[in-house]
Order: sequence, then C-alpha cells, then structure tokens
Amino acid sequence: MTWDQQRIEDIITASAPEEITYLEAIRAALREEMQRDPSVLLLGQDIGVYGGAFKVTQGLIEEFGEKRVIDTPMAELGMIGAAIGMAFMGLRPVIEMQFADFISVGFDSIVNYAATNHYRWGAAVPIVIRAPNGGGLRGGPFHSQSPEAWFTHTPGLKVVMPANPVDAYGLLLSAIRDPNPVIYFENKLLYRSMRAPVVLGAQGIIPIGKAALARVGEELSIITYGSMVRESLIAAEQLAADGRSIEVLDLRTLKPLDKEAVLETARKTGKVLIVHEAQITSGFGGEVAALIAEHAFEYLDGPITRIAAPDTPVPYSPPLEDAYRPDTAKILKAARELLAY
Amino acid sequence: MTWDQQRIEDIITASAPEEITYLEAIRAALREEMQRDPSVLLLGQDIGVYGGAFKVTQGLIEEFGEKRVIDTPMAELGMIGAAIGMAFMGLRPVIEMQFADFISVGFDSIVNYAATNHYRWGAAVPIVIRAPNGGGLRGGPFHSQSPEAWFTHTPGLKVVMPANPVDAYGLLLSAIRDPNPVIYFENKLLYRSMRAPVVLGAQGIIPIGKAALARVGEELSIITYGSMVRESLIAAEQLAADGRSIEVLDLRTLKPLDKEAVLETARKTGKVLIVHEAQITSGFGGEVAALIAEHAFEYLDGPITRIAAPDTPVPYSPPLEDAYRPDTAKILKAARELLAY
Amino acid sequence: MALLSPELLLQAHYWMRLTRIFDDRVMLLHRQTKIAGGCFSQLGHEAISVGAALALGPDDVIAPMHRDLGAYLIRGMTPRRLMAQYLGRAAGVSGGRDGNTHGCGDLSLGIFGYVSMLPASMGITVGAAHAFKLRGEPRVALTFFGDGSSSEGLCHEVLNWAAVYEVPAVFICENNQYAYSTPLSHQMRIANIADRAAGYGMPGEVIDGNDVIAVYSAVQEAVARARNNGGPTLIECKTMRMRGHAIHDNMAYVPKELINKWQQRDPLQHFEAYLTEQGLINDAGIQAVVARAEAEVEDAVTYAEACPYPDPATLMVGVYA
Amino acid sequence: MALLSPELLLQAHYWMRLTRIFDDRVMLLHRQTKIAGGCFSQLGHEAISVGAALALGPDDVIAPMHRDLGAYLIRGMTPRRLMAQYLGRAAGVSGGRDGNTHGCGDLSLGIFGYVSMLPASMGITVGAAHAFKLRGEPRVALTFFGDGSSSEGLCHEVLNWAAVYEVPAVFICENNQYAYSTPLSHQMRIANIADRAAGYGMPGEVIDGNDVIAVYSAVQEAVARARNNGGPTLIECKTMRMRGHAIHDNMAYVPKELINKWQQRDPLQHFEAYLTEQGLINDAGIQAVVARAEAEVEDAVTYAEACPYPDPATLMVGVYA
Ligand SMILES: Cc1ncc(C[n+]2csc(CCOP(=O)(O)OP(=O)(O)O)c2C)c(N)n1
Ligand SMILES: Cc1ncc(C[n+]2csc(CCOP(=O)(O)OP(=O)(O)O)c2C)c(N)n1
Ligand SMILES: [Mg+2]
Ligand SMILES: [Mg+2]
Repeated sequence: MTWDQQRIEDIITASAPEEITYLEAIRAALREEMQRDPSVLLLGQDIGVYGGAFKVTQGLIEEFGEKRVIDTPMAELGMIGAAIGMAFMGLRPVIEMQFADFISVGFDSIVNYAATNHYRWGAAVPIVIRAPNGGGLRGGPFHSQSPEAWFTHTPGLKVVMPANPVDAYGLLLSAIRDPNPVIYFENKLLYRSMRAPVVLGAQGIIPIGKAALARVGEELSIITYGSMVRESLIAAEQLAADGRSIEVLDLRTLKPLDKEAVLETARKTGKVLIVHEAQITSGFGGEVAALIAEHAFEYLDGPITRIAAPDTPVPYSPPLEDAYRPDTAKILKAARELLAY
Repeated sequence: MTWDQQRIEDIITASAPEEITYLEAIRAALREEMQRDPSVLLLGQDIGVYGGAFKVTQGLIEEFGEKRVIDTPMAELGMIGAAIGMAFMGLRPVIEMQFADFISVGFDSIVNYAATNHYRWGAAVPIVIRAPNGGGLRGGPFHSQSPEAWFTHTPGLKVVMPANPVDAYGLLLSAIRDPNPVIYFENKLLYRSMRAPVVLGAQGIIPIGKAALARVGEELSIITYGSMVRESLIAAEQLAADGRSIEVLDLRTLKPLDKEAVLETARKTGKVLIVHEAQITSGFGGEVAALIAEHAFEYLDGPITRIAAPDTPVPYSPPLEDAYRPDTAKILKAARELLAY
Repeated sequence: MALLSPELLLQAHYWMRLTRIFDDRVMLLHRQTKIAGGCFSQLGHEAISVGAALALGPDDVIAPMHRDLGAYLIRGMTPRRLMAQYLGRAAGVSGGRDGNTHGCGDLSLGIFGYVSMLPASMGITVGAAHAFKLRGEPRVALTFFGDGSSSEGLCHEVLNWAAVYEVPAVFICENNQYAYSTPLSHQMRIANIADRAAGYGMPGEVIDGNDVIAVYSAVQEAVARARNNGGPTLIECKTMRMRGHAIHDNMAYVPKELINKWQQRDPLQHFEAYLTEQGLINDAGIQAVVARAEAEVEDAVTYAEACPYPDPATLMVGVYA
Repeated sequence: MALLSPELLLQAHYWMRLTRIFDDRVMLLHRQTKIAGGCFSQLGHEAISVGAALALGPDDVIAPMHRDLGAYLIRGMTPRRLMAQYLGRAAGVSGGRDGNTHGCGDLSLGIFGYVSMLPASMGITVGAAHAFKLRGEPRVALTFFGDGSSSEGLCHEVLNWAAVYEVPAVFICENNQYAYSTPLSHQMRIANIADRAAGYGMPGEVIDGNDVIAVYSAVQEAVARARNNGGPTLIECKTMRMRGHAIHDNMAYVPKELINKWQQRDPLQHFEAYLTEQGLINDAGIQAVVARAEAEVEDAVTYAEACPYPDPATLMVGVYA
C-alpha cells in the first residue's frame, strides 16, 4: 500500500470509525507508524512469529518482515541500550517489554542513558518502551506491576498511560513520533475488555502532555489515569444517580504533566480525589497532591484524598488481589466521604 | 576484644563522646557491628585494601580479613543477588555501592527479589545497601544522584537517610540489625564536612522509623532529610535572627515514614516547607505533601511548598550545579514567602 | 558414571511419575478454571529436576525454577502444600501471595523461592554457596536456568562470581530448545551453552537431560567436587519443552517433527524401559507407582480444594520481617 | 598483519603524542584546581585509542570511553572543545553539563558520548551496528571496555547480541590489569578475556595493547571483516594503567615491580624507537611533533580558560529534544 492509498483509507476510516479494542488500537498504531515511516521498527521478546505474549504485534512480522519486527534474546538491559544506538543512527525503535514488571531489569539503560543523553550532548533518543502493566488478572507479584512512578521522577523521560482505545492509539502515534524516550504503559486488563470507535490515521493523534476531561462535574474532581479511569467513571455515574456531580480528569500523560488541567479542575470543584492502581506511598498521586496543595491551596474545600493500592507486592490469590486493588467500590466510598466533608 | 570489653569501652566512650566526622561515624558503625556480630560482612567494589572510593571502609580488611571485607568484581545485579543468598544462609551482608548512582544497575535484585521475598514466602532478607548519594562536589550527572524516591515506592524496603554523624552511626547500627533490606543513603558532601560528638556502642543506636525535631519552632515547619537538614537549619537560624520561629523536622527514615511526626509539626505550625536534594517531580516531597494535604488539611495556613532540584540531570559545571542545587538561599526565599502568606 | 543403587533408581522413578501426574493434574485444573493466572508445564523436564535434586545432600540448598517441580517434591514440599499453592489457598507455600511455583520457598527444606525475573535465582544461589565457602561448611547450592536465561546479563555475572570465589555451586542449564517462542537460533550462535564454562574457568558438561541417570551422575560428580572445595560446575541438559511455554500457548511455532523426535525420547518412558530391562520393575510395578502417585495427587487436590482462601484482612501481613 | 604506510605511522605518532601531552596538561590543570571533580588519566593507553580510531573509516562510528582520548581527537573533536569540556565551559562538548570525557558525544563526528555506568556504551554500539546491518550499510561501530567492565552483565548481553545478529561491530577490551584498585585475580579465573569470544561464536584475539601497530592491524582486520558481513570481533589489548584510577588515586595497591615492568614498555617510547629504527623520524622530528602538540594544547588551554562558564539561566535547556 502506498502512502497516498493509506491516507485515503484513513479518511474513509475516519469518517466511520470502527469499534476496536484497546489492544487492537495499539496494534493499529504500530502498523500506522510502520507504514508511514520506514525507520520505525519493533524489538522485543516473542513479538515476531508468536505475535507477543499478548498478541499485540500479531501479523506485523508477516507484513513488515524480520528486519522490522525483531525477536530478541532475553536481555533487557542490552536491548534498550541497542535501541538507543539504533536511534542515534536514525531508526525509531519501539520496544515491547513482555511485562512492565521486567522493566526493572533494563532500568539503567533507561534512566541513565536514554533519559540523560539529550541534555548532555544533544543527541535525541527517539525510542518508545511499551510496558504492559497492571493487575486484576491474577498475575501475581511479577506480572501485575504499575511502576510508572520510577519514571516520572526521571528527567528526560516522557511517560504516557492511556485509559481507552482512542488514547491508546493516539498517544502511541505521538510517542513514536516524539524525539524523546517515551515509556508507554498499556494496561493489560483493558487490552480486550475495552472497545471504542477509533479514528485511525493522523487525525487520531493525541498530543503528549494533555490531560482530558473524561467527565465534567461540579462538586468533586477525580484525578486519575490508566485502568482507574474506567473505575472512576463508573463511580461518577453511580454518584450521578444519587444526584452528585463529579468531574473526572484523565491525565493521559504523567510526564510532562498537564499541570494546568490538574489545577483547573481542583480550583473548580475544590475537592480532589486522586486514584491510581500503583501502591500509594511515593506513587504518582503524591506529585499530583503536592502540586494542588501548593498551587490551588486557596481553592480547596476538603482534604486531598488518595485512593491507591496498599504498600504490598501485588498478591496472587483472588481474595487478596481484590482487597489490594483500587476499584469502583473503594472510589465510591472515598468520594462519598469527601463529598460529605 | 571480647564483647564485654567492648561494652565497657562503649560506656567510657559514651560518657565523653568523641567528635568524629559523618564518614568516621559510618566506619565506626560498621566496625561496631562487625565486632558484635560475626555474621556481618561487607561486599563492594574496592572496599578492601583500597578502603573504598571514599575510604569509608579503610582499615576494615586489616581488622576483619578478606572473608568479611570482600572486594567484588563489577557486577551490581549479581552482587545484590548474592547478598540475598548469603542473608538466607544467616549472614548479614552490608553492600557498598561505589556511588548511589550505580544502584540502577543492581535495581532488579533490590526491588523484585529483596523487597518482595518476606511477603511471598517468609524468608527475611537482612541486607543493607549503603549508597553514597548527593551532589555539590562537581561529580556530574552520574556521581551526584539522590535516587531515594525509587525505593520509597517499593513495598518491603526500608530507606534511611541520615543528616549528621550521630544519625549516620545510629541508623547504620539499626539498619544492620534490621531483618529487612535497608537502603542506607549516606551523603557524600557531609562525609568530611560535618563532625559531631557521637556516642558509640549500643547506646548510640537510632531507631528506624523515627523522625527527629532538629529545631523547635512555631511559625513554619521545614520538613527535610539528608544533606538538606543542614541547609535548612542554617536558614532557620538566619530567620531566627529576624525574629521568626522555624521548626525543622529531620525525617531520618523515609520508609517507613514517621507520619505522626510529619503531621504533628504540620498541625502545629500550619505552614509547611518541604526540602530535598533530589529532583522535584515525583520526589519524596510529594508523598510528604500528600500526607499533610490529606491528614492535616484543616490545620494548614498556607500552601504546602516544596524546594527541590529542578527536573534535569545533575549538571557538572559549577555555575550550573549551583543553580540546580537547593541550598540555604533558596530555602530562605521560600520560607520568607510562606511566612508572609 | 556413578553407579546408582536399585533403591535410588526406583526412587527416581517414583518422583518422576509423581511429577508428571501432578503436572497433568495442574493442567487439568487450569482448564477447569480452578487455577487462575498462568501455569508452566513440566512435561519432558522430569529427569532434570529429579536427577539433580536426588544428587543433593540434606544440608544442601536448591533454587528450583518453573520447570523443576520434581525438586520441590523431593526436598519435602508435600503435594498438599504445593497444590494449595497452585489453587491460591492460605495453606499454599506462599499463602496465596504468589502463584504456581513462584515464591515456593522454604528455608527449613533448603529451598529458595523464585521471582519471575530470570535468572534471579542464580544470584541467590551463588550467594548461598559463597556463604558456605566463607564458613567452611561442606554444603552445596544448586540452581537451574533456561537457554533463554543464558542470554541475560545476570547469568554471566553469577557464573563469573562463582568461578572467582570458587564457591560450591552447581548450575544446571535446562536447554529445552526454546525460550517461550524463541528458538535457540535466535538466542545464540553456539552449539552448547556449557561451552561458556571455559570462559569462566569452570568445568562445563553437556548431558542428555532426558536421561535421569545421566543427570544424577553428572550432578553427583559436580556436587562432590563442590563439596571438596573444587568450585562450581556448569551442566547443560539438552531436552525439549513438550508443551507450550505456559498453558495458554499452543506452540504452533514448534515444528511437528521436532516434537515427534523428542517424543521418542520421553524421559519417563525411556527410564521405565531401562528399569524393566534391568529387571527392576515390571508393568504391574509401574502401575503400582502410578496408582500411588495418582492417589497422592488426588489427596492433594481434595485437600487443597477444601482449604480456605487467604483472609483479605491479612493482606498487609508480612511485607516486613 | 597489515602493512602501514609511513604517513599513517607518523600520523599515529602525532596523535599519541598529542594524547599524552593533552592528558599531562589535564592532570596539571586538575592539580591547579582548574578542573573540578574527577579525571581519568590516559597514560599507557595511547596506543589503543589511537590505533583503533585510525583503523575506522569516516562513516564508521565509535564510542570511546574514559581512557580513549586519542579517539576523540582523531575523530575531529578539537583540543579546544575538549579542553573547554574539561574546564566545564559553555563551549565544551557537553556545554558544561557533563564532566571530563563523559558525555563527549557528537553525532556529526560519529562519536557517542558515554555515561558512567559501565559498560553502557557497549549497548549503544551494538545497536548502531545493528542499524547498519538492517539497512545494509557498509559501516562499522566500535567501542572499548575495561577488564572491570567485562564482569558486568551488560557485556555478556551485548557480545551475545552482536553474535546472534552478526552485526558489524568491533569490541576492544582494554585489559589494564586493574579495575580501580581491583586486580584481575579478583575479577576472573581466566587468562584472557578474549577467550570468551568463543562462547559467543565470534572471533577473539589477544594483542599487545602497547603496540600501536599491533592495535591498528588487528582492528583494521576486524573492521574489514565487519564491513564485509563477517560479523563482530572481540579484541583484547593487554596493557597497564600507568597512573591511579582517577587523579586522586595514588595506586599504592599496585606493586612497584609491575609498574616498572610496564614502564619499560611505554607505548610511546616503544613506538618512537621503532620509527627511529625505521628511519621514519629522528630526535629533531620527535621534538617537532612534541612542540606542535604542546602548542595545540597550550592554545586549547588559553582558549578554554577564556571561554565563559555556562549561563545558569540555561539550566533547564535541553532536557528534552
Ligand atoms: C528478565 C525476564 N525477562 C522476560 C521474562 C519473560 N519470560 C518468562 S519465561 C521466558 C522464557 C524463558 O526461557 P528459558 O529461560 O529458556 O526457560 P524455559 O521457560 O524454556 O524453561 C520469558 C521470556 C522473564 N521472566 N524475565
Ligand atoms: C556499573 C558501574 N559500577 C561501578 C562503577 C564505578 N567505577 C568506575 S570506573 C571503575 C573501574 C573500571 O575498571 P575497568 O573497566 O577495568 O576500566 P579502567 O578504568 O581500568 O580502564 C569502577 C568500578 C561504574 N562506573 N559503573
Ligand atoms: Mg528454554
Ligand atoms: Mg581496567
């Protein structure tokens, strides 16, 4: 397919967007970028013939060949280092971590090389690291993590965390086109459980650094991202049935954070509930709370409240994981308390 | 020397404590623990004959021999893994990272094995990782970092960060005796630039998890830790000259955090300035701010303010590093603004 | 090659059967959605974990991985505890905190639990062996790693560390032709992972991982060397993963012929034929072993299914010692 | 062994002299407290970086490390820029953001800057080489690593990766007997790091790192092989670090005899004796080279000292591209 044909197809698709899953949206974004830009290539374990542990890259090796969909040995630190070298030579590698949990093994290449390089000697590092994160699937302590806060603390990285198929698609386009290293957290629970009509092609792009109001409300702001947006929206819906008006801000990008949007919703409602799937202590919610407590202090009508996982590894057994995991019920409870404050 | 002799010496020492540097305090704590407990041993690069990059372990190989002061190959991930295995077999390894900055290379062994193990199958991991951190020494981006926030987010770890020789000594005793993995951040700038009389021996122990009021005041609380305690105390002193009363809380332990102490000082003064050397975004200050904004909300008389490094790598050149680094002047400025609020 | 007593041979047979029957049952329970999350099959690997674990002494320690069920069993982790673990029950080894054989450690049995990050157990193992060396104890530490794990940096750091300090450790590479879907040809340009041992200055050996006698003999020799201050050994067991990487994987990527070839060399059938040939067992004897193992597994399932799940109120317990 | 033209030999001599004189001056400036932080000496390593860098073509890329000053110079990083870098000035390669040769990269010169975490540059290098391979470009990527770095997991991952994908890369191990204070005997139980190449399925070679002709020849051969789709090579240069690890280190831990032994084999004196013997240079010629190099370094210092420090207002600039 030529570039022009693709554009035409896009426009057709755009006019009547298809319902696709979150996972399909990611795959579609990879395809879109690989078709558009021959320098885009994929690296990861089992992403070729097997199509990846979650089948996100299924069909791509057939379409783009072994030189652009590269099955790697197990060597995360080396793989990310290699991706940086490829990026210096003009390629745009998109890495799949088999699970976000394994990013700890490749950690140094990310936080010390990829993140600092442009600042130090001006060479950009356009790489994307796709990290399937999150629990609720009985994956246990090492297949359920949400380690975004390690990366939001690291200058030079960008961190995105889409909450729906539209953003999954559009943010991946942006991430691949971005000249900086981007950690793209994709939520495993949403992979197949969430569908939406997605405008494909360039029109579907979502800018990095812009939050989205997922629901407009007046009395309380839920500020959240990733898998917890859906839970929060359900909670807001239920509260609406009780006649309460809840705003839900989906951060979409954690770094650079859309501070304006955060402060605006906080100032508007005066009550803030921050929700994330990761453990609470030193989680990204702390940063959001701190910003509000400093810059929207005068507007606050109640304590800034956080709902997040407790400070334990993600447990495996269903009753434990359910107790561990933030969800609509826990959000509802906290929101009601805050509304009553 | 027998145990009893040692005790007697301790008591003598305790009655007239010697002035020693922060670095000497660390060395003294290592000696104390190695004398007391034959299962304590040291692992690290160049810590033997060379005495370590900063000479913290100088003399210890002569005193305790090669079996207890082990010069390792460069292999941080393996070294920390090995330390865990030693700990399972009843030893108490104390690891020296040559610089805190290199902890990223051994990251996975810490956050995924050491931290989760007791929760998963009940085997304790009594290891200490000493991580010389901090800037101000023109060390550049890779010899100046303060990466504590990566670890405060990880359940199962303890994180301590002494601000003076007394705490450096007493917290290291506690860390070595603790049955959990403890990351012990020791500040390089304080190594030789800070002296104090230190009570040696068991009486000198400082418990993990307890903050200390470094200065009592009424109008504003500076909550800080590590190298910034000294800067904050100087600022408080200068403000006292202006007739202002500043409280300084030295957290000492970041994880588990002494929440009571944090909330108490916030409730008391109603104005909180949080100061740390690490970069601001997603730094540990966010956690402190969030706790206060949630649990001391009604007591606040002003925005919770953070003074921390900007979101860049630690730059090398003196004018850049000076601009980067939080210091007394920056603390003073923020404190005055907050006092005037 | 060490001469194995008839008792030991029959023990090995029992453990291999138990391993296989337990594993088949786990697969079934997973299909019945009684086990949540992922599950790794042991099929084809039974000779390795059984042969290796039998070669250890009671004070030795072991860090089994995800295809080493036999080692857990031999070291005294009961089918009941293990089944409760698979079913996420409070009585499981990890009390429901970790899944399948992850986190299945028990220091009183000399077993280290593993994490998913491969090959983290190699680090733990070399440290335990180092502790033995430092204290002059005649104990050995043993662990396993896959062909896939051999590409990880940690594998290198640990093998070098073991050699530098001459620690009493035995490293067993289970080369089962694949790391998940990735064939050896995408992982390395050498014929034998054991050949890397020379690059560390330690002995390396390639053996038939489907022959429990070969495994036992090689490991026993390595263990004896380690115990006598002879330092570490790397043993590569050639084998084949006979099911998908994990239960959801139909391994369409594996050529049929390869599976067929290795099916001819099934470690259990091979061993039973040998035992029969040697007159150590007959069909009835085999049936008796099968029946005994099946009964144990049945008992374990009954027990585990009756066990309560962990109490959510205990969620925060045990993060710290 | 490749035959080197007289021009090339004289070039090599010039670069080695420049490297040494520049390095001596850096040491002096540090003692004069004009350079802040740490500094690594090049003494004894000049033949390696110079020999290797000269063997590359203009489109090849290189990731020099902390003892490879000669490579930066040869690739076109001027003494002025480098000296401004050492002095932390705005005109330095990293604009004062990074210190000494850290972060001294310039893609227009085909040079990758390094980070302290060793041996991170190996990862970058194998990736660049992989890019050449994927695009079918006749280009080569080359990097250096120390004996100490050889123990890091990343070294293994990268060498294996290079072999698996048969990328056009050359890896040069500078075995200078020590990693900081740690002698080889505490780092490995083998005689030659290059022997590990066999464990990856790539050629490995041990050469005299104090002989610039040997270095050039070996690297040239490896580069030619890489360029002709022959894949990667590991070359181990035996040498000795003739000063402390960094400037503050008096290396009391190094036996005097070892230093004396290697002093006899100084790469520059050795090479000058050879050139003289071959009639390619005489004392006056050497003096002329020294004078030229000294003038360049003097000019660089004058320039750098006159350069402004970076403006603190630019602190936040460049974190993102
Ligand atoms: C560091 C790390 N990266 C990726 C994974 C995901 N993963 C789990 S098992 C596996 C393949 C392991 O292959 P091998 O080591 O050969 O063991 P096998 O399963 O074949 O026995 C992969 C890639 C992991 N567990 N750890
Ligand atoms: C991952 C990592 N760990 C530790 C260090 C600290 N360190 C800096 S140089 C060095 C020794 C390096 O030895 P080698 O690789 O032999 O290089 P040489 O300096 O001898 O040329 C060490 C331990 C580091 N830079 N990176
Ligand atoms: Mg395998
Ligand atoms: Mg060296």
